[in-house]
Amino acid sequence: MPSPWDNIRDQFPILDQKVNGHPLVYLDNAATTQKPLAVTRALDRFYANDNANVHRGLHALSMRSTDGYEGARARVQAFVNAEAPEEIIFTRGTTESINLVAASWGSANLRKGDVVLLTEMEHHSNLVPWQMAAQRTGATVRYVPVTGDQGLLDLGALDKLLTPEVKLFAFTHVSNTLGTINPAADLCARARKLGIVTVVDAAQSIGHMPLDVRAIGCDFLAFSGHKMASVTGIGVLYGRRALLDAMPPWQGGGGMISSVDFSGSRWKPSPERFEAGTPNFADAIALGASCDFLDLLGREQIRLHDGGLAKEARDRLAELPGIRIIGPDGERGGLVSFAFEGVHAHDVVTFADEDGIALRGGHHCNQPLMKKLGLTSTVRASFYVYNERREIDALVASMARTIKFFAG
Amino acid sequence: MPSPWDNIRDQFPILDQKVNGHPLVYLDNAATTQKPLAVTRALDRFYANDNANVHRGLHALSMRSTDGYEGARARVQAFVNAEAPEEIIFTRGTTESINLVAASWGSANLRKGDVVLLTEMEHHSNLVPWQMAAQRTGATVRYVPVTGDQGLLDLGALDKLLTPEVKLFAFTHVSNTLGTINPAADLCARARKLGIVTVVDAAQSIGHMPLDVRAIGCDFLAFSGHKMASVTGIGVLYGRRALLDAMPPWQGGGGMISSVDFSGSRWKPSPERFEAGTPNFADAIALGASCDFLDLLGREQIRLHDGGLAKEARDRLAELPGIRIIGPDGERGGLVSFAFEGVHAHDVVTFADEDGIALRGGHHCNQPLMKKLGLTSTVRASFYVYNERREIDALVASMARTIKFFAG
Amino acid sequence: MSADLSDLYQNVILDHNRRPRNRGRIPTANRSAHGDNPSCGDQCDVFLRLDGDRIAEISFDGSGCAISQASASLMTTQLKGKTTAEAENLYKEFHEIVTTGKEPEEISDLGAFAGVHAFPARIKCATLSWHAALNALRGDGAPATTESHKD
Amino acid sequence: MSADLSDLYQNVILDHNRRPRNRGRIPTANRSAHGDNPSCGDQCDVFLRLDGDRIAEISFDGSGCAISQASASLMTTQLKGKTTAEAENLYKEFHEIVTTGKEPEEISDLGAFAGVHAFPARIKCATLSWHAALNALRGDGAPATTESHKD
Ligand SMILES: Cc1ncc(COP(=O)(O)O)c(C=O)c1O
Ligand SMILES: Cc1ncc(COP(=O)(O)O)c(C=O)c1O
Repeated sequence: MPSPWDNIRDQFPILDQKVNGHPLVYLDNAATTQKPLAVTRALDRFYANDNANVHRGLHALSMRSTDGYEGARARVQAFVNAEAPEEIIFTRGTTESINLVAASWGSANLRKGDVVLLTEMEHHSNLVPWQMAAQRTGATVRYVPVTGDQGLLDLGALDKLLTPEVKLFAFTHVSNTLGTINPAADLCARARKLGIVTVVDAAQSIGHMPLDVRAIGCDFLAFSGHKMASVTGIGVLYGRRALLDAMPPWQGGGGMISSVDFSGSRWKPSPERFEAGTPNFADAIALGASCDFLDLLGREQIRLHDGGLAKEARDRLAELPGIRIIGPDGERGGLVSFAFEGVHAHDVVTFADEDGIALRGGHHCNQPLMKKLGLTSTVRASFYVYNERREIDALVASMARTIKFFAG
Repeated sequence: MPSPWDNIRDQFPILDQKVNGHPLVYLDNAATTQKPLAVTRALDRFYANDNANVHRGLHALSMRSTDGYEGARARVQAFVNAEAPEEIIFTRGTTESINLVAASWGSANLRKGDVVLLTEMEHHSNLVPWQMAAQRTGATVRYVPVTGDQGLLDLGALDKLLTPEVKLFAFTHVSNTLGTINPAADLCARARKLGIVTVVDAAQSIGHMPLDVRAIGCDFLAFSGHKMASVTGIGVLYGRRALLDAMPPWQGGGGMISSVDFSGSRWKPSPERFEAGTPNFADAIALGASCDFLDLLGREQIRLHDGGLAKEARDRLAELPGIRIIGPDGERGGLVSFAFEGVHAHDVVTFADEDGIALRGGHHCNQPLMKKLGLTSTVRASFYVYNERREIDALVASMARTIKFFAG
Repeated sequence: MSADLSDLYQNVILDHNRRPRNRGRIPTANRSAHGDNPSCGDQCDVFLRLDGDRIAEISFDGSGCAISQASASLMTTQLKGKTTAEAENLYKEFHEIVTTGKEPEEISDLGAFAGVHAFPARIKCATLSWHAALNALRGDGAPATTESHKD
Repeated sequence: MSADLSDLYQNVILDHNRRPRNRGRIPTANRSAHGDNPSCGDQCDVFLRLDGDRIAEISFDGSGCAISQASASLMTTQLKGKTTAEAENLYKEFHEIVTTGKEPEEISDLGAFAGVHAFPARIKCATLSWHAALNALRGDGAPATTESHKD
């Protein structure tokens, strides 16, 4: 039987190009993934057949649009195994999802003296919104430490940090810099025992492995479409309904109010309460198509594929002179970060680009972690469903050439 | 010489379909417009060739993406004649743009006793965010009255309402219910004389007529891509740079901070300060293509076309028995709203849909205005560049059939 | 007119829409509830006088499309004299009719609403007044809104 | 290596990157400024001792790519002994070199940076230390950031 993996690169025409005379090797998937034809064509089909504003519309196109949009919500619900479609709020991406929780839940629940617990490995998008919420409310932010270059959470320290002042614990599922996969279900269970609300940043896990919000047991979970084979501009906040229904709206506007007069307004329940204005319904429909695409490949197979490539890249890079590899020796997400003695990450990335290889170099929106590791930047190679072993060969050869050049 | 208007419907394949056995007559453009191939193909091309995350990327695709995204910003800057690209902030749409100003400028500048002045014809998206900001800050919201079914602003009352407590005046450029075109430059001039900050909701004007922020003289201006021949999920906040640079960020996350450590953050200047997380760069590039498309048609010609159809529809509908037409007799934007004695708008829209005609019926996110006019809903027909005279014939015939049916 | 549309706007419905029964507020009401359909702007108030467990009098007021007005009017004629349990059962039947198009088991004017099922966006219009009535009966006086239950 | 890339990483640049001149903080500095390039994370501190209007001593410290480090190092060698006006002019020349690729009028090591113009994303790397130095000279001590000026 033919497998959807067989001709997978045919789904991604962008990969079939040369960069600086070399076949493109796209290893910047943790920043954003490429989009399969199955997704871009779903978007085209929508614009060519059904486009109209959703809700409140009684004509044929508007009903089709609404069905498509609400169908996408139900598709995402199934994809993460939420209990109800009302638990799925469409946002622009992970960052907006976390800001929504920090602003809405935060303003209603955080007080002076409260603590928001984060970890030292959070992306700025799961760090800055909490610092801002803390500043507004008088709460304090504390951090679960990361243990050295292995980049694991210090679980011993965690239990000491889970004090009664802690009202919320937000952590990343997979670190975008370290590749660490955090034990999300265990972390949520520890927090839940103490009545602490949990927020999981699933930006780097959602597209790469099976994910089930009920198995994880989190209260909120945030992710971006563009990192899971979908288009830019669409993302999701999952929230447990009981919490969502108790939260005040964040943005105001059309579609989220149940009645307005010149003196004030009443709100609709979730998800409408949190989706002010015309939603990005076309891209939500594309996100539904991405869910189909990933399920067809099989999310467990994706986990093995991406994690396998990352592990292999890690092991082969480790043989290079002067390299420092960050993150766990054991299981890791689909990425590997490293630094070379005496060569800055940006020079490495520029040299790799000459070889047609797309890498990311920098602080990866993770400055505090970088400081802790005594680094200003790393090089990161990150993998997705279309990457192949031979691309690791190209990566390792390019790195060897670069360090040789700078060693002079 | 061939005109881009000649075969304009070929740019919109969605129009070439039957609905309930009749050729589709799409007259719901004030809710959302259709997208020309020039725009959807620009989007496809981007995903098929250049897609990568913007900023911080040193590889070829990332540089192309960044150039495309910043190029779109410069394109929008030229489209509205802003002074600098830093004055263009990409958002999801009008609603998010207004929420940004209400949250950021509002929190920094509104105090107890201050007044936010709106008009009675504001869309919920330019009403609810201010009610929420007022509630947070202790400010009060006041409204410039609308004069009866003609739907003009009471300019005499305005001068009395522009008192020293007024800190901000937000108004719509074109009413989405009345079709009224407000004298934006004059309104801004009156406010500016008193040092009052102005916000213009350009959702219904940007795609339909020439628009120049410097000629209008506003401090902020908000619009949505999806109402100007572009895709969903992208919109713009224009802000005068001096104001933007003095405003605190709204959302926190990657891309908007200049440095972060575990204790706090420093912000980048505009526009980055207000674009937390991965922006919707692909749809921003599509928005740039829409600007090209509209400029090719000529915005003054679009104004004449859309306004002309609306005026003609108005005059012909006025002959139907029992009709009440809302909005000005004189110049109007590209839409007309009306109500029939004894027939509810939703029944009218359902009957029109049977004839393949897409209309909108309801309160149009304008409940307070509806109450004032003593209506619960109206039917709205709204026009765009691809609409034709014969579609007015179809509209009028369908309306005649419906009232006949309900008159029994 | 297509078969679907004439099923939606049946004579029974048009008649109730043109000449609504039991419209207005009954002065002796001891229960009432408000319902709204925020997406459409439809509004409906239901007033009733409960005598023991039986609906002695019932009326409605509000605004909305022909479907919602006719449904409210017909509902008042159907619920008058019923017990709370009977009313709940009648609503179940009505709900099935409007969502599936199935004709009622016994001949009843409720069957006029079977055509609604072909217009999913209008199901809310047909059920709004029923939600308000049930809320009034349950005595919790909570406003009914068609947004929090999916029909 | 392509012509473009070897133009970017010229020997002068590699040499300054490997053996930076005037690195570290001069204890007698009476002016200093900090610069950062938030998108890259590059950092640069410039210290100088101004004697009247003349730069008597100058040094830098910081971290970043080869281009930024070499540029800072070379800058210190170029600015030492210059007046404020001369420094401003030299920066104008340098800016033109890195943005257009035009060779300097007189033979100068600054010409080594002409290859940068083919890599627009790296222009910020080359100019960061210069911005910090000019801020230090202007004495406003404001941190320089490559985000607020477009290069
Ligand atoms: C006048 C006006 N303002 C604001 C909006 C809100 O725009 P959006 O829903 O795209 O945010 C609309 C359209 O719905 C409108 O017509
Ligand atoms: C772990 C993590 N969290 C959050 C984000 C932010 O996602 P977005 O930029 O799509 O909002 C990213 C990606 O940049 C990430 O890797």
